[in-house]
Amino acid sequence: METQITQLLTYIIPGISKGLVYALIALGFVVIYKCTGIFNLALGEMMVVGGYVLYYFAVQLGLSVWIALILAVITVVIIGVITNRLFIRPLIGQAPMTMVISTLALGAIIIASIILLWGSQTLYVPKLFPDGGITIMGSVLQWNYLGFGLVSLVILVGLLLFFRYSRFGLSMMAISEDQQSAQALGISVKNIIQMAWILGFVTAAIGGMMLTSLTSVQYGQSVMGLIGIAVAILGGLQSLGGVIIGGLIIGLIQGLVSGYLDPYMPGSLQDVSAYIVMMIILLFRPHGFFGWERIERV
Amino acid sequence: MIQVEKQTKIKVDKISLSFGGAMVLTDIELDIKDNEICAIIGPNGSGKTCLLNCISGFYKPQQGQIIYKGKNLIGLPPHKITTMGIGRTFQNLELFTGLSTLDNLRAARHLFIKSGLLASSIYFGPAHHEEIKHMRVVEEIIDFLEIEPIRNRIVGDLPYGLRKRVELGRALALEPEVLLVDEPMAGMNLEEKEDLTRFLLDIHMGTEFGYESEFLNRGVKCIVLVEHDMGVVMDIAERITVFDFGRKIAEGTPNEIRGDERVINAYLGEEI
Amino acid sequence: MNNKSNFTAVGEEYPTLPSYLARNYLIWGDKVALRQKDFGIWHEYTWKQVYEMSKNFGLGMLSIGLKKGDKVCIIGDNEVETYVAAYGLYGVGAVIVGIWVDALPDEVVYYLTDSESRFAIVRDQEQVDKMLTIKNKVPQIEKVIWWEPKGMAAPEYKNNPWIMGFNDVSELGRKYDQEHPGTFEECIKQVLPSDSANMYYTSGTTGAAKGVVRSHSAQIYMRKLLNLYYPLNLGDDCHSMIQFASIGEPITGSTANLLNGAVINFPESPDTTEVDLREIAPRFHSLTPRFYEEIASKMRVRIESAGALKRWVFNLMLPIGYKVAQYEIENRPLPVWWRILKWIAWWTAFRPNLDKCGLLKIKYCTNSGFVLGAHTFRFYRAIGIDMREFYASTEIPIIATHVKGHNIKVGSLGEIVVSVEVRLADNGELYIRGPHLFDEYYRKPDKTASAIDSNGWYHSGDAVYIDDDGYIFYIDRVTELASLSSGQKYSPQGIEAQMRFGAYIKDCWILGEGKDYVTAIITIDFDSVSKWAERHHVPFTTMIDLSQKDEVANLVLKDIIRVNSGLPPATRIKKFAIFHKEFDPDEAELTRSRKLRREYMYKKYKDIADGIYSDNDVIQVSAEFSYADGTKDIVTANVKIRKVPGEQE
Amino acid sequence: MLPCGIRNVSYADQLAIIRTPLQWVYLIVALVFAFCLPLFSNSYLMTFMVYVGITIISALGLMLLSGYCGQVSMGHAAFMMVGAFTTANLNAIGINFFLALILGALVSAGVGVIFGLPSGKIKDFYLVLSTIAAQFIISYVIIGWFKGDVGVHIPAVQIGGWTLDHAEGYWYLVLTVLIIMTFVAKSITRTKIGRAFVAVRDNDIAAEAMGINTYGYKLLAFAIGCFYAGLAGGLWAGFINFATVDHYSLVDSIWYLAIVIVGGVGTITGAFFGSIFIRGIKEISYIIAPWIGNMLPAGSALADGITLSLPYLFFGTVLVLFIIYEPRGLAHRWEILKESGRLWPWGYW
Repeated sequence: METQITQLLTYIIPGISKGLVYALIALGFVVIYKCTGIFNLALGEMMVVGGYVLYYFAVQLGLSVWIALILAVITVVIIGVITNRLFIRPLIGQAPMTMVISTLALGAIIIASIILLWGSQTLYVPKLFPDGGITIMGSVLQWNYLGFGLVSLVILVGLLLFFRYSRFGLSMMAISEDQQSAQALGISVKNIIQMAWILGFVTAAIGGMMLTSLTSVQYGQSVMGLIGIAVAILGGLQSLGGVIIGGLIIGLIQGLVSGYLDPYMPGSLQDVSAYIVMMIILLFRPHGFFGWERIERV
Repeated sequence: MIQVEKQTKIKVDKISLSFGGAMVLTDIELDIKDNEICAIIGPNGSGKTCLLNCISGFYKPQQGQIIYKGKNLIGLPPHKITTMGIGRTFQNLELFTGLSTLDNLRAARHLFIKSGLLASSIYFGPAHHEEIKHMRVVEEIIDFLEIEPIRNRIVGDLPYGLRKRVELGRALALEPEVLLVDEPMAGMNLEEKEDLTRFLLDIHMGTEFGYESEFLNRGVKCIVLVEHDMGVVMDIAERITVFDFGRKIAEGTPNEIRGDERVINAYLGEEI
Repeated sequence: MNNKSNFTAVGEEYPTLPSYLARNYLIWGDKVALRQKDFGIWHEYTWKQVYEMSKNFGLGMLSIGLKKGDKVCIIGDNEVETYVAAYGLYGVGAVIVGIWVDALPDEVVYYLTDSESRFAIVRDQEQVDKMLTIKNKVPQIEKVIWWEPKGMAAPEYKNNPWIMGFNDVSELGRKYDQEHPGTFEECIKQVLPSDSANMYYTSGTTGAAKGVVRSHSAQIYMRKLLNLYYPLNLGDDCHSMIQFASIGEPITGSTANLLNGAVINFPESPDTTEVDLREIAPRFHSLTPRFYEEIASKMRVRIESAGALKRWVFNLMLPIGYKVAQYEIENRPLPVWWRILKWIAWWTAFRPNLDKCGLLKIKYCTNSGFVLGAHTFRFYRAIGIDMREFYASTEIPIIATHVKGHNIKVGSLGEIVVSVEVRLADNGELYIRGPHLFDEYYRKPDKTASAIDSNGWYHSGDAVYIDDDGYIFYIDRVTELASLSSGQKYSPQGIEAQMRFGAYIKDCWILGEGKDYVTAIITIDFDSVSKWAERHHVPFTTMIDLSQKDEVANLVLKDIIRVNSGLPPATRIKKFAIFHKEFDPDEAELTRSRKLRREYMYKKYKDIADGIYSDNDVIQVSAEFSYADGTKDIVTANVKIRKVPGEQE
Repeated sequence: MLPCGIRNVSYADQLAIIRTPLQWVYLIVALVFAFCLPLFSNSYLMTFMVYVGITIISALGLMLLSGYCGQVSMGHAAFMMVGAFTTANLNAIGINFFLALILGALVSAGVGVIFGLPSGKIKDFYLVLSTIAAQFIISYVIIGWFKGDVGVHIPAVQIGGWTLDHAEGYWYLVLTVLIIMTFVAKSITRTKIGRAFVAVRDNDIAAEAMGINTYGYKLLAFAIGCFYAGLAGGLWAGFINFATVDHYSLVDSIWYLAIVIVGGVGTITGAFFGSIFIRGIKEISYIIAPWIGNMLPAGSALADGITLSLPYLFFGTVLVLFIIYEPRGLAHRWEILKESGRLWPWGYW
């Protein structure tokens, strides 16, 4: 009995904290979707970029991790501006589908440049938090996990408040409702889109830094970004808050699956579990938990 | 004019429709009779089009039922309803803008082309013969609507008036028993309006142009016309129903409607 | 009379048009006679079918009271029914009176009363309505027969005994035939060569229209003479867009169909003609300069708007074309290297070009009406079309023409055709005599007498000049010749024709009668000019605005200078104005055959006609202007008067 | 625009694709050339051609699914995987290759329908997601249960006594299949079903109003598209004598999507143009990557990265350039050229 709970915890806690990181990444996705109306399929690549940039500052330049982190964030902002100018600006007004495809192209180019700069081998980023942890009911809770959970939670809540109350947040809402009238209100759609894009990029990147510092950084991990999308879908694209719930659910499921199913299944089910969940959601509740479906006007 | 008996074709029975609290239609009761052009008029946003969308299955009223051929249409998917013989046009054109006029009409013949996947993928043989057969039908519709010059033009590039005409033709190609026409005159100049009126009347009476396709000669006996243009409605409709704020406020012959107080109020003394 | 031999050479085994119909039924039964585009595809009618249909219709007409020799008017574009009706009527010995589709009601009334028609065969609702509006003015019309069922289902037509459907008539005919078989064949035998076949109303450039009566033999001789110069074979495709109201119809249509077995093709609808013409690919065109000029400028505009490479190639090849054409015109053998160049030019530029405008299969083009501008003429010959002048009039449809294998004098009307005699009167008027001369002006003996003198000479009223090689040069109508105050004679129409050759010029009105110098009032071709304006970023709002732009003026000026270069200095254009609207037949500014109606124009636009000679350089012109939907209103515009540089007044 | 003087005297004429003798000549010449290709080309080129051929077959499927019916799929490679492994596994248990091939295609079609199910409720991006999910779930299942982890070997394909263990031989197999499948695709697009697809793509509301069961046709599109994919997958495995998950990754799915876009959405020719173009680019990047690598300082990250990154780089740039400058794809450009040629020497008609 005792052991079972400990076991459960060891699966749940990482699940939760991972979930929160996912939520962070998903937030980046949702922000961009709400403002530009496009699915940003380069999310994963943005995420990975975070990891590599962090690696650059922390390892290649050998700065202390937290300074590296800050520098990394700044760098990412710059990258965000550039990519926005190169890929998003020229395509504003295009059919949504073409925008999505162009994000694919963006992803490919990011990957290409990553490989050029850092090669293809796996790299290791120093841990942000000290090893070890506290022991609750016999199970050791890694500082890392707790830390990440906390950090992401803070950022998430911060951002949510920002969106709810700041001028930018409100005008962003306005745009997501109706571009024309937003423009009529004197909101510069271009700027908002740029802001959103950068924000999305940064949140995704931060998520990436954390994940990578948990494990390691390799461009192949960009597929994890898709989990972020799954989370977003689960939460519902119209709601920013939904991502937290979505993140937690996915995280928990992954944790539990890794614990209780993988031993008895070939392959690693925990990687796909997110997609299975997404599939189910798409089948039965496409607009997610907190989203709402549009009525087709004929 | 020989008198034909007018039994009910579609019975709209106390339907109510609301979008998230906003009542769009309330307790609409309406008998759409055979062998007549029945017009539905009313100010903008009075729910005329919504009713059509309910009949053709795009909206699902929360209450009431729509009886057609002894079946309740509510809940059936639109394509089923079309198959049952209810064709329609749309207020804001819903054409296959990427296709030519010809292909738009051919797409509408979908219901009547039987050849399945296998036949289609072999093409030569049954599928080919069917294509030929239906080309003739489509061409007759083109001839009827006098759109020969734009036969091979991409519909997306056509001027508004012609698009409307193509859409009417497309609805006609469904060989419907009931034809729902949604604001055909909107945004038309005088000439185009006259043409369309002529076409509608010809459709109703049935053409005598010596076409091969029976349904064109027979015509569509039951036409529901949602229209804003009073002049046209008064000219061609035999029975008029007036909507206002999602309620039916009057029903009767053109003359009765002209005199009706509530109608005049609804239109704020607009010239009727 | 050395012509007799020529007659016999021509031969006359079948004396009347219907007899040819019967012959074709026998010898070409299953060959295609007519081809009509309908429902998007071409439907073919064999001679058997055409004969049957004509028979039924003809007999149908008999059974509703038509008598031999009655006049029947036909109003409608050329379609299978038009020809079936015509052949049926020929068969039963009726006389066909053609009337232009766009004739105004009053004109129709005049034609019907003047020709004493008893029946009217019309195409569609529009024409039926026209007839209904004038019903009480034409009491002698017993029935109006329509063949296009569009819109005729309405009770007001159905229940009107005056109006009848084409098919119903044919149905009656079918019954009639069953009751008395062989009647139609009998009727055909009854028809005599001397009987009248057609009546054409000469467009009223001078006075009231006169009905020109032409007998069967006249029509047949006309075709046989044509065949000597423009033979057509069985199955050659023709496109007859000229209505029965004009002598052009038998030239391009019915007689070619009946005598030569050429296939007449009918487009789907007037709006699709341009497209359908490419599918028809006719072998023979006989048009007026106006049409040739329109086609030519169409080609030029579309090539102008093409990419650099296309333009470069075409403009590179065009000179070769001209050079080769020169050889042919002078009837000199073509040197080998020029043959090679010709071949290259043909395949790289001219063939594709002709392919686009549907002239690829053309054997010969004949131009009649009046002389085709030398530029246009050479242009056509250059791009590989055997263009030839063709001097004709309704009264005597073929007088002179260019002959293949002889040298071609550009600007002349060609040589006198066999079996036609001519004589020049003292005033330069041409007198003509020939087997295909018309019989009379219907019910106008005085007019007839003044036209055909006692010894059979027809006074053409054309001032011509015949050179030593026997080539005829057209000067103008004797009445139309204008002279400046200096007494210098000049031909307004000649200059106008030259002007119209310009790609951007639609019409031109030359003034100068009794004045010191010649001036021109020009209307631009809105389509091509507006395209040009877009390409050159010249902003404009309306036709009126566009017409007064200086850029446009310079565009037109090029053509004026071109034309001037070909004129004696005394009669050159010194001033011009670009008119703010196009001249329009519906406003009676042009005749149905699109000739200017000078007197009328002078009355209507007196202010500018005089103003252009005054010193003020802007003149306000107000004119009635009719929109597409028929509503009219008065449009006033300021028209700028411009001087032609380098021409002192 | 047909040459002047060609008339449709029947609707058969109007519907015919080939109207002039010249067009017949073109077609026959093209076919003869294709069949004689092995005679005058080395095995490297033939190998490339075989890949191109198979790619085209697969692309045709995606073209029908995404290009015509508008159901964008980013799991196309996964469906090829299904085909490949079904074929391989069945072949391994002794079923004739060709039978296995067909079965593989059918199975893949079935799987396609399953992952097409959400298309009833969801559109565009959402559907893309469900197909991405398909990509991962399928590969998971195959790795887990169908020897995906180790891969499956396929013995060289035999027709009668003839062993197709070389590109030249296999080319004929691929070519035949390609011709048949192209004909089928073309036929589908010019009949009822094709029109229904386009109707669903252009305007699903109108499609419903025309009595077209949109959901049904979406599923049908998935079935057909994935049938093509399965066929291609099987052929692929048969050619390299081995079925492995590595050849059918998400990246490959994206490549296929790129093929459709670069080729030209909604055109059969587009599948050809796209496949040849994209395959060509990949090949070129493989050829020049080491060459560039040698010019860079040996051992540096750049040097070893270039080989890997170049395809990505090309892919990204090409795709974005096409989306910005040629959004309607090569086929459209080709049509414009052809039309301009036919209009010679005119600018417009």
